[in-house]
Amino acid sequence: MSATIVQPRGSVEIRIGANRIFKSYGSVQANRNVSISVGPRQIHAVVGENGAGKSTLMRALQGLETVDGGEVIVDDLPVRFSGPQQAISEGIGMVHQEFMLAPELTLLENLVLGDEPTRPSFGFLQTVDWDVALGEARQIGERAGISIDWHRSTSTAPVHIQQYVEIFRLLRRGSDVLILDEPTAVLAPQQVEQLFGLLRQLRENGASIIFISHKLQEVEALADHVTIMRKGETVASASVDEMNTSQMTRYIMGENAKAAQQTRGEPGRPKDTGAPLAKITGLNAHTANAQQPLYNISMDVSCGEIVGIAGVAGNGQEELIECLVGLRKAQSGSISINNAELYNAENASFRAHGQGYVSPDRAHEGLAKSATIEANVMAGSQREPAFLRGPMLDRTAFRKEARARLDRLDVQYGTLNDPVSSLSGGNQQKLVFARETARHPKLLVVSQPTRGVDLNGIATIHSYLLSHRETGGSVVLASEELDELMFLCDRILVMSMGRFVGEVSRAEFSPQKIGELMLADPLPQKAANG
Amino acid sequence: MVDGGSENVVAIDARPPRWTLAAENAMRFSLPVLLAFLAGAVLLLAIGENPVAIYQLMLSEGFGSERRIAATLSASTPLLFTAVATAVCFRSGVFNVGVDGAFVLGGLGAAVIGYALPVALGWTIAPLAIGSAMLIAAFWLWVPGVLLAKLEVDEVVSTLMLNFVALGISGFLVNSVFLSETSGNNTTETIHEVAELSRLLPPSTLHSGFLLGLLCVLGYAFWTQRTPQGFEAALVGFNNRFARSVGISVPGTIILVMIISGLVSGAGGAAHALGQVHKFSDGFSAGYGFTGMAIALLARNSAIGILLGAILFGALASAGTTVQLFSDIPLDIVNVIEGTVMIFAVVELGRLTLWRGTGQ
Amino acid sequence: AADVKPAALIIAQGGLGDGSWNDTANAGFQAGLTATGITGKAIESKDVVAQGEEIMRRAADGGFGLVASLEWIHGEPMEKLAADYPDVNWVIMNQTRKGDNVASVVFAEHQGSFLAGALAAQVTVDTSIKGINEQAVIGVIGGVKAPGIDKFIVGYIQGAKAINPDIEVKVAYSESFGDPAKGEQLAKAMFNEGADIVYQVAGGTGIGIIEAAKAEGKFAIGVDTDQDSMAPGNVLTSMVKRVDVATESIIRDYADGKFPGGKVLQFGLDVKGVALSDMNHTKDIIPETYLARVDALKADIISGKIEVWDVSASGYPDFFK
Amino acid sequence: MSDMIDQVLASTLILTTPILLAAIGGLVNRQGGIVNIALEAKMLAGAFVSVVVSSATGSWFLAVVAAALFASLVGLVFSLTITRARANMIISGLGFNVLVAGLLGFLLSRIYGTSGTLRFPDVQLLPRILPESVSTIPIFGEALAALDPLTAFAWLSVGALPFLLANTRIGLRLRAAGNAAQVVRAVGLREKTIQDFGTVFAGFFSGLAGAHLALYSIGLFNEGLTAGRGFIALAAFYFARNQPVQTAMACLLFGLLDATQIRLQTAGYPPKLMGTLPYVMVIVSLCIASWSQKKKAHT
Ligand SMILES: Nc1ncnc2c1ncn2[C@@H]1O[C@H](COP(=O)(O)OP(=O)(O)OP(=O)(O)O)[C@@H](O)[C@H]1O
Ligand SMILES: Nc1ncnc2c1ncn2[C@@H]1O[C@H](COP(=O)(O)OP(=O)(O)OP(=O)(O)O)[C@@H](O)[C@H]1O
Ligand SMILES: [Mg+2]
Ligand SMILES: [Mg+2]
Repeated sequence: MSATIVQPRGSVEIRIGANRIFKSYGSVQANRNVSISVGPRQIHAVVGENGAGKSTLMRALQGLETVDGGEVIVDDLPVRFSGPQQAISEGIGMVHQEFMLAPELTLLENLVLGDEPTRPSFGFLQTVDWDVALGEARQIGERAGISIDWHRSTSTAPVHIQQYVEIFRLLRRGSDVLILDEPTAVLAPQQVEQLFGLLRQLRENGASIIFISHKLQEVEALADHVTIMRKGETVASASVDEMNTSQMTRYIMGENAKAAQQTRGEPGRPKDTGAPLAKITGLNAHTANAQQPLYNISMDVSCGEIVGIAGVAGNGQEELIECLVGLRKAQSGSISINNAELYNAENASFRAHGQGYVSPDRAHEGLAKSATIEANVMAGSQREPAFLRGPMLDRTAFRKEARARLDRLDVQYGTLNDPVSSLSGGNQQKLVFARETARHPKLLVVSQPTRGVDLNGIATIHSYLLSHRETGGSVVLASEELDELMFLCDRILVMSMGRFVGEVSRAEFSPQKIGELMLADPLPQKAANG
Repeated sequence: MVDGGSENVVAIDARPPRWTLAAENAMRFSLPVLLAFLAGAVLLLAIGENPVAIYQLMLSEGFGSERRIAATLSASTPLLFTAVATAVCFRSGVFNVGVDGAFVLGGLGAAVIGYALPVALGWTIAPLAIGSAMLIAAFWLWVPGVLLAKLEVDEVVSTLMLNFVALGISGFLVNSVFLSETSGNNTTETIHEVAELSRLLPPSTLHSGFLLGLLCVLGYAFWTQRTPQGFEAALVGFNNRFARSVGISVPGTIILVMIISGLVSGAGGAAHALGQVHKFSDGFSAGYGFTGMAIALLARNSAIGILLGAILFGALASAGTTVQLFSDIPLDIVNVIEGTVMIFAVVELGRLTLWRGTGQ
Repeated sequence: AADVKPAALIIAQGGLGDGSWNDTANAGFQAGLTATGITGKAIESKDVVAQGEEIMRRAADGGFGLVASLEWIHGEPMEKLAADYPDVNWVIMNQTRKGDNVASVVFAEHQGSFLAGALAAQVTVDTSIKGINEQAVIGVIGGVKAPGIDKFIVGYIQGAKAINPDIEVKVAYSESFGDPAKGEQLAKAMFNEGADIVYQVAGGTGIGIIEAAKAEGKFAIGVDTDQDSMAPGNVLTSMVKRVDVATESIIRDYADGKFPGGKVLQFGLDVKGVALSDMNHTKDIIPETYLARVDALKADIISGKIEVWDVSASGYPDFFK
Repeated sequence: MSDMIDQVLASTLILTTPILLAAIGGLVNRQGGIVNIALEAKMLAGAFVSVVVSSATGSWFLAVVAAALFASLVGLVFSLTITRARANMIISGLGFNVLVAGLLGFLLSRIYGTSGTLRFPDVQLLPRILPESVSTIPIFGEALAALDPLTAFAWLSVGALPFLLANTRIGLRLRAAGNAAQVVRAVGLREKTIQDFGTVFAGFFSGLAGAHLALYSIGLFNEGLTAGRGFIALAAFYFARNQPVQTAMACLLFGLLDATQIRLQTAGYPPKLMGTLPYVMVIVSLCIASWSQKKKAHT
């Protein structure tokens, strides 16, 4: 473990930086006079609300974006990148928020893509030398302490493995500047620790790491230095020792800082109707493209409670939620809402029986990105009698309702005809809530409601969920944020390997207890399931 | 099945777009056309013709008199149907390129009914023929619709292939069972006179099928802007995962738009058979389905764009032919212009990034 | 003839370049124009079926004095137009249309094909000719299956059967008029099945059929124009159809003010509208008696003693469905 | 009888070659993420150039190379409309088919004063690789005797292609570009240029296909020469889900259908319906593939 993975480049003050960068997209000033400097052997966190301009800055550093003004600095000197190739050759590599791996290639193919070792074949042909590639891959994995089945198809590899492959790809190409855009968003706590271990090791070896996160604890735990952005500007930059999380929060939020912590009432007495509102019994699902099949899932949800679903990512939570909203077919079992049997019914039937659904994948499922705000907030209501005149849509009523919905959740928008992609992330998520709660659903199924949402947005969403519960509504809430679950839920069900491995009531909530359950092995011995 | 992507943001909204948007749409429509004519002009110059004079001639052949306008509208009639039939699907992200085959089979069905039913049925023959043609064509496109919706069989390939199959089947039928005894060619009998669609501006061949085509365009506009199904179809086109997660049946929508597309294609084939050709014969469709596709793209699925596009291509077809009477311009010029319009219609000129795309 | 109004020729489906019908007619048309000095245009359309009526009307409106169409389907609308424009002269092919100002031109392809069949049927069993086997098997390849093509094929079969009622005539269609590669393979297959003479009725595809005959040392029979020299010695004969003569002579008559309005111009064997070629490259290897037999049959057809089935007039005969 | 098998084999081999060449190009293109509907246009352009060059130089080899290069150029222009100008590939492809046919027609009539068919003197045809005497070998003799350089090249390419796609740099990058273009961009490669390579490759092979059609035996250009073979090629690699060897088998099958057409016609199958068989087969095979995949997914 002592071998170096990166080669430090001489001794410079600023390994990578930016000086007075300006960048606008049309009327949006994404970066205004932004400066940052990152030295060798430094982990530099960049934090800020959604839309603060972090990713834009990173893209500029990577040569993916031509800036309107200012300059990128490499090794103390200003440079002008003509494209990402140039940045890569300067040792600057980026792991994007969305994974940049070709799913149909093997992990090894993805690792070497763009810089393949070659050897002559048949005397005239240069072909990729897979032996050399595999040797390099094994070595690099070994140094980082991860063993990877390199011949595995990427689409079937676990998420954290994919992320490592991306980082290794950069290291293999000699990058000693790593830009990681929200790398922890998809990782389980243990995996985050493992990643941090690797990053610290890289820092020891001289790397410069830029790390974007919305989680300030992570910043405190990992980073040496933090730069805070707000509304396209850098508003503060300091050593992490000099700044605690509440100071960071103040910079991030600016004047609007709400009391981030809210008070939460005791669980309202579940509205006592005898039968539970939703009842799932003996659900089994194992379609081939599911990451994790479901085994014998049973649960009840009463009126007026928030039930949390916890688990390390990829242990079946996603599949369970999809079964619960009619977006995935199961093989056996029963799902009923209000005594109506809805097993394997379509999403529309679930909705008809009073269900709303907030998808974890806002970009691809929660919203139609290029459609108008009106279409997004009204989708699904087009057949409600209130908006119909005979067989026709009543456009006036439709638009009136759209405005009312947006106003109810205080969504900031331009006009109804703007594309929904013109909204900031938080406002997009509020729009999803505005749509899903408009019909006063009895049961809200909510997954990752605050992923990538800024603090103000989180506060609005949390208080909405709580008020929903106060008025007798129920919520099934899946989240990877343990804090969020513990703050909102009346009880938490923990999943591991597609099974429920335990239930924790509010009184017993503690990260330790839930964390233990999350890592529990529900099988007596390692069963053969692959 | 592809998501509609970022191209048409305002498809849902019926309100007149802001003027910038209107200007942009006008640009998007006219720029490809202008460029195509420019390409034609280069060729004309190359052969020593004066493009200005030729285009002037084409303009007057297309729109120079009431008769020429009527001829243009007559040539645009089948295109109204095929463009609407295409747009209905494209708008929902269903890349149906099989309108031509459906048009042909519908036309054959209508022609056969038009001559085979007893003449005593009188005026009822025409609606019967149109209705049957619509059913035949709807069934024809229902097949790839179901294959896409239920089995995820790529609709581009299936509909492209079905065009060849439709041509084969109709070619076989018109040469065997439905072959006219007295014909020196592969044609059916001529339909009964009572079954013919009336002519609007005699002596021009412009017939009431044109009105039916306009009705289709209007119906399409209405359907897209004013009905829940039209709204749902647009959402499916934007993002089918999203549509599914808000309770819209994606397979149902796919099948629905394919059926509508078939109904419109069939009506088009019937109108062409009953109003224009008065029989079915080899060469019944001069690639109307493909021209309709170019029009739908040029129009970015808007109803008004479809109307303008159909008239434009109708004019190109009618003027491009008769212009040969008064000049030495070969028909190939028209092909070049048409091919170029097709290509430029889908090229995003505004975002042309030559050697290095920054990409988003 | 400078004061004569211009003439228009509307090209049929398949367009110019089909190597057959449209091209030959246009050649005659152009020759006629050159000879008479009148102006004229050949018009192609991508949508010749549906737009025929508009095109013809435009020509009539546009000051053309003669409008001829090569497209079969234009016959019906032309009859109406001829009534609307009595001062314009109209020409239609392969069908008879009413009107004092309409000339109908009819070719007896079936008659010419009959003679080709009769010749082939005699040759195919004469093993003294190089490349000929003893089997009584010959072939014919059509471009597409359509009455206009089957008119040739039926005549050919009838002619062959007139010589030898038991002869086998293999029939195939290439489904294209411009696919020589396929024509070649089809012909090879026919040769392989025992046919030694293949009649091509497939326009551009036929080039491949003649190539195949050359390559295999067998025989092809050409069509439309004299194709004997395309593969000297391997084209037994060609069924020459003088569409060019027809169009040229009509233009000449029109220029001279003698337009044959209201008449049906029969281009049959009698007027050499159709005929077998001179067989410059093969007449030495074909026994005299065979040619004499063909001549006798020709005389019988002209005299009406033999009637050859015309698919385009009478539909399909029982022996060919 | 055995004579007949000989002949069918030889015919099949020869009729397969142009489809196979075009399909090889199309499948590589498709692996790179572009569905090439314009194969037909490029074949036609290649056929035209091959005839002109063969006549002018008297060399079949130069003719073939020129055809491939010119068709590559057409492929490049086509590719640029898709990769740089973001044209919809299906429509652009159909547009190119119309455009190229129009331009060639225009050339023919304006420069060569002819229409439809272009005949040139002294066109040198493709040679046969093996001596005439091989035709005496039973069963395969005829096919071997018919073997020309392009047919041999096509089959060699089929053999080499799986290896090349898996093991060459460009093969890997092409597959990556077809699978996830943004990834290719993120690792610093120009995904558009890689895709352009795929389309140029398709152009190159379609050009060869056109040259084979024109120069195998007839030695002339005809507007209808390609006769929809570009679409049959498309059908073939869709049928075979982009796998080189399976694609070649599909092409052979379609070639066999063509070669046996006479026999099938004589057996009473209507030619028009027979012609639809490849297309029907593609649809059926796509259905079966999807259906079995679905079934697999549910067990
Ligand atoms: N390609 C683009 N076109 C138009 N506007 C853009 C584009 N990229 C970013 N923006 C806008 O620029 C601003 C800054 O965006 P950026 O992605 O840099 O924010 P961020 O800080 O990374 O936010 P998040 O935390 O949500 O990732 C936002 O208002 C965004 O909408
Ligand atoms: N290093 C690796 N390279 C490739 N595949 C791996 C690797 N480690 C685990 N896998 C595969 O991932 C699957 C799950 O493995 P494992 O149980 O180790 O992951 P986990 O961490 O428990 O799950 P999760 O993906 O939810 O984090 C197994 O099928 C295993 O083959
Ligand atoms: Mg970001
Ligand atoms: Mg014989």
